[in-house]
Amino acid sequence: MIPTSHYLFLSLGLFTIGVIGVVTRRNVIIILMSIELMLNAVNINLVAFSRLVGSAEGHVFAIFVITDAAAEAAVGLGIIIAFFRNRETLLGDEMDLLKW
Amino acid sequence: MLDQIVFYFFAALAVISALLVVTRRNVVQSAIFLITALLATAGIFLQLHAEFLFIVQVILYAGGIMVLFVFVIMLINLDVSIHQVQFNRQWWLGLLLALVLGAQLILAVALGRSGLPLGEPAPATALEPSTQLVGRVLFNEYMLPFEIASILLLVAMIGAVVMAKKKV
Amino acid sequence: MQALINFVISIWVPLVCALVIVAVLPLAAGYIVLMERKVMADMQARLGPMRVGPHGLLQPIADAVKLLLKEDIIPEEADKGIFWIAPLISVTAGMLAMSALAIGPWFQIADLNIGLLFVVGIGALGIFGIVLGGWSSNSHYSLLGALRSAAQLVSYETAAGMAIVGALLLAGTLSIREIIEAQEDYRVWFVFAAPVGFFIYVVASIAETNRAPFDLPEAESELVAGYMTEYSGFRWALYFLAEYTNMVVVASIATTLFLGGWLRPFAGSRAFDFLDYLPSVLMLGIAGYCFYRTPKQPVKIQQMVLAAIGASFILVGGILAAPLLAPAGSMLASAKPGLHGAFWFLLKVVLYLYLFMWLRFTFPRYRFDQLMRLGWQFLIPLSIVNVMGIALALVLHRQLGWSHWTAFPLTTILTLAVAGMLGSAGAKKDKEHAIVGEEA
Amino acid sequence: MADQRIPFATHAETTVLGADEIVLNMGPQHPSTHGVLRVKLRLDGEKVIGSECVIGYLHRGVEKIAEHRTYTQFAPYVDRMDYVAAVSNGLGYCEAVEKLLGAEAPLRARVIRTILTELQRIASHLFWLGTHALDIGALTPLFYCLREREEILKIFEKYCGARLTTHAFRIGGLQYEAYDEFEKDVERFCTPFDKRVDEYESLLTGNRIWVGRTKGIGILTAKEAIDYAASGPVLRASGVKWDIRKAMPYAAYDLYKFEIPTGKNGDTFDRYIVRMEEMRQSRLICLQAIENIPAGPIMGKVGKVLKPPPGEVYHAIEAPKGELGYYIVSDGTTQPYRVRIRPPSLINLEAFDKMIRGHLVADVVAIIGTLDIVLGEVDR
Repeated sequence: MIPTSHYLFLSLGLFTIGVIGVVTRRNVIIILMSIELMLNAVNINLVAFSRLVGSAEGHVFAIFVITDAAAEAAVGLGIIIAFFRNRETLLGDEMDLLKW
Repeated sequence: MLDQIVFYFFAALAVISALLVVTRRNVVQSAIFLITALLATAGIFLQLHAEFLFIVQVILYAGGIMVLFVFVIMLINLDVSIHQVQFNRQWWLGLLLALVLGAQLILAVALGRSGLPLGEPAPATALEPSTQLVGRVLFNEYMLPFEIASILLLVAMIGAVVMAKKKV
Repeated sequence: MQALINFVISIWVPLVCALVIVAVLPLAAGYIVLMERKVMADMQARLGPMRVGPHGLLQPIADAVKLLLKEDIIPEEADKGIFWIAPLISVTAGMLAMSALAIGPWFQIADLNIGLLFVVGIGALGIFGIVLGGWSSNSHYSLLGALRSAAQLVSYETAAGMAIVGALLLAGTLSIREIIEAQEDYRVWFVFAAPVGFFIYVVASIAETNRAPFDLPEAESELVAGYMTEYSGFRWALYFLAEYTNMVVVASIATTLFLGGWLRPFAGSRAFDFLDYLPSVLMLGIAGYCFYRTPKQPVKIQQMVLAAIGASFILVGGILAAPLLAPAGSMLASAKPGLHGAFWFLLKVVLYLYLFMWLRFTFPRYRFDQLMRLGWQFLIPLSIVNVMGIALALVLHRQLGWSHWTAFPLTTILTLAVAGMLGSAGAKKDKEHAIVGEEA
Repeated sequence: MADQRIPFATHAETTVLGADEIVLNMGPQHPSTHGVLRVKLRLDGEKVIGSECVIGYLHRGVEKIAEHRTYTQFAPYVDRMDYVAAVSNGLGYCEAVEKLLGAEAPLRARVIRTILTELQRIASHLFWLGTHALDIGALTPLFYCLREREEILKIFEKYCGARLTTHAFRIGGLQYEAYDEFEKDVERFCTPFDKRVDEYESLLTGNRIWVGRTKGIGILTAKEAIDYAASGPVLRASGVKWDIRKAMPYAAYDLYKFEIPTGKNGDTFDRYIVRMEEMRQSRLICLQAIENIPAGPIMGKVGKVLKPPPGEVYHAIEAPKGELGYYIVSDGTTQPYRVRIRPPSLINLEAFDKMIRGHLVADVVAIIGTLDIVLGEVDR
């Protein structure tokens, strides 16, 4: 049916698109969303390999990745709200001060 | 046959939505397409017989994280940001480097074919991890990482609360 | 060729079921609305809809026609695409969730091994329809309603999820069929094994479906109509449909998890076998009432409609009675679990919905901070304690060999004690809050 | 505070002031501002830090109209002020003009006036209870309340032909004699009515949500209430035992025994309890009054054309909403020189800003409801 490499290609396609989003966009929320996209691409890989190898460990790692993504989204959005409150902007390239 | 239709449909949906996520001007639309991409990924999980992961993806990613995203987007006034320049100054360099990275990854997969049976479909006898199996592995072999993950979530929760509080 | 036939067969049954759901659900939702209006009228010393059809029985159809024909207004400043698609998201999520539910052992589209999680998870996606609809309307009332809705759903989803976990611990499976079979094996519905969990689920499910007393997202005295403020015509009807679909979904989850699904009351004991006749008797009773009312209808056509309805109830009663009257072992007799299961399931769902309506017309509305406090400071801790209590009971029962009758009541009492503590602590906080409000 | 005027809300009805402050415009077309009240709220998140009521959307110049009508012609206009309690309005006006004329209505007329006014008080409180409960989200009490109110309106209809704007009284007495079954109708309404009030209380008083929504909300201390010149149940809920029916008896109130219910904390819950108790007391007054309606004429000697001597008079009655006062200046002609009306709703509404500060947006509707305002009266 579907060769494992197709999953890998899909995954790397999504990953690359995520990278493009992170390095080219200015809006921090979209950057954060692109990161989610990258994490998601990794999950496809993990699950596809898990099926290839025949063990549940890929699934377990995918769950950890999702956990991580949740934590990252929560903190990231918290930072964005704090940032927006102080600077009234959402542009990533204006985030150029380490301390306000 | 059905398998292939499902896979290629969801794969195309995921890629197209992902492209729209990084190119849309309006953040809300980006978020909608990200949700679509995540749901398409969930569909691929289902096609891979990872049912538990499918539902985790739907509940946690689409139902939890993305609600948070949409919530924050709506809290923050967006009218200004739509009219700003969307891509930063080094966008061409970034794009170039990202494409190079993509090419490298393709190369890696191509080279990896020799070591692993990537070209063929997964063996039909491959086990189909059920919810029970995932649970068993998660709570036996990966008990410590699981606990660490829960502490990570706790820390993230506290961090998010502190960050988002009005006056620190 | 053979493969093709197999393919078609494996797919057409679910497909037909799905079509039935899509076709019947709007009608069912319409009649739930009628039921709600009748219940409301009854509680408020009124008659409710009486004009369209005998006793207003055709009102849902008239309403549907009216809503279809109404102009679909899209505000000038709205984000058109999202405004257009948002109600569809809500409805789709609700209907998808229906697909994994089992209305009796016969009527189920797919028995997934993650069945219940699927229902809960997909159902929760409906929130995007609400949030996006509220946002795209470009109106403050809509946006506030949408934000409230999102916050409320996320908060109460946690409590509902933990309540479900409690029952799942008892069942030991996620498959809907196996959950109900587990209740058959236990000889007791989970509502009696985990009453606190059921209570938490009732409260949380009301909050999740945005029903009174938790209907803040659409509180008409504060936010006009919440996220639906700018919607009209059929798009508005879709939101309504989504809301009622969600009600059916949560009622079905509660029925499956706590109320024994399609099981008859006292399914295990033969002494209560006479209950098998209840479905047919009930149907015949309704038919009898229809015929009793028929001569009192003012118009000939209404008399005919009512008589037809009575006749169809007799027919349904006959179908339900047939397996009982047929000789044992015949094919007809073996149809009993399927038909009667569907009856009991639907009866329980309707009773659960009646509970929703009863609460709606009795209680005033919570304030948003009170709602959040109830969710986070009472229900969520209580649901965690509830899970621990059920786990403790299972340990006592399975590892230490205690009987059901001691283990479960004991842990229930423990959980209730914790609930009392939480409640009194919450009351104290309420008082403090009131004083703060006074100073400010 | 007057020095912190809130800027008008913009087209989008909301203005971002500071980082977290917004102005939210409630009304004039909002389901729970009881008509056309417009409230501009200054919000910090969901917390109200300031408010301003914009009134006048229903202004019809009632006071000005009075200057171009004869005393008799003006009487129906006052019914349109507090249209939920038209009988009380009419009573106040008729008695004020009688005072100006130096005439008094005969005892029989005064007793019937008392009965009708107390029934009107019950009707007004019932309507308040229903809408107030509806604002807070309880749907059902409204219909029960309207059911009882309907019976009162039926009595009015039988008496004078109108249900809402009754114009039941005339200057100098009554135009219509009480109809034959008047006492019986009133009795039939009053006898089971206390059970009905208990029924409403069983729906609301003990309900945790209701208590949570009303206790501690919109507190007005006794001193503040007096400072704001609040009157009626709003004043009494703050613990001030002041009721014009007792303090300066008019009509036939001095003949009957009744209590003045008062509250302690002056919060929304106390105002609710006070009004519930007032309904019971009004019922008692009605029952006492119908026992013995004295015989006699129903119209005093005031003449066909009313020409009061030059002078001025202030007469206040205890309307359902509070002190309803008429200040009438006569220049000796058939038309009043000036009529100034003290509407209880308007004066009670002044305290709104004090009551709402520090509470949440959802409490706005509770507090507007508890003030029991009628915009027809606020704007006149």
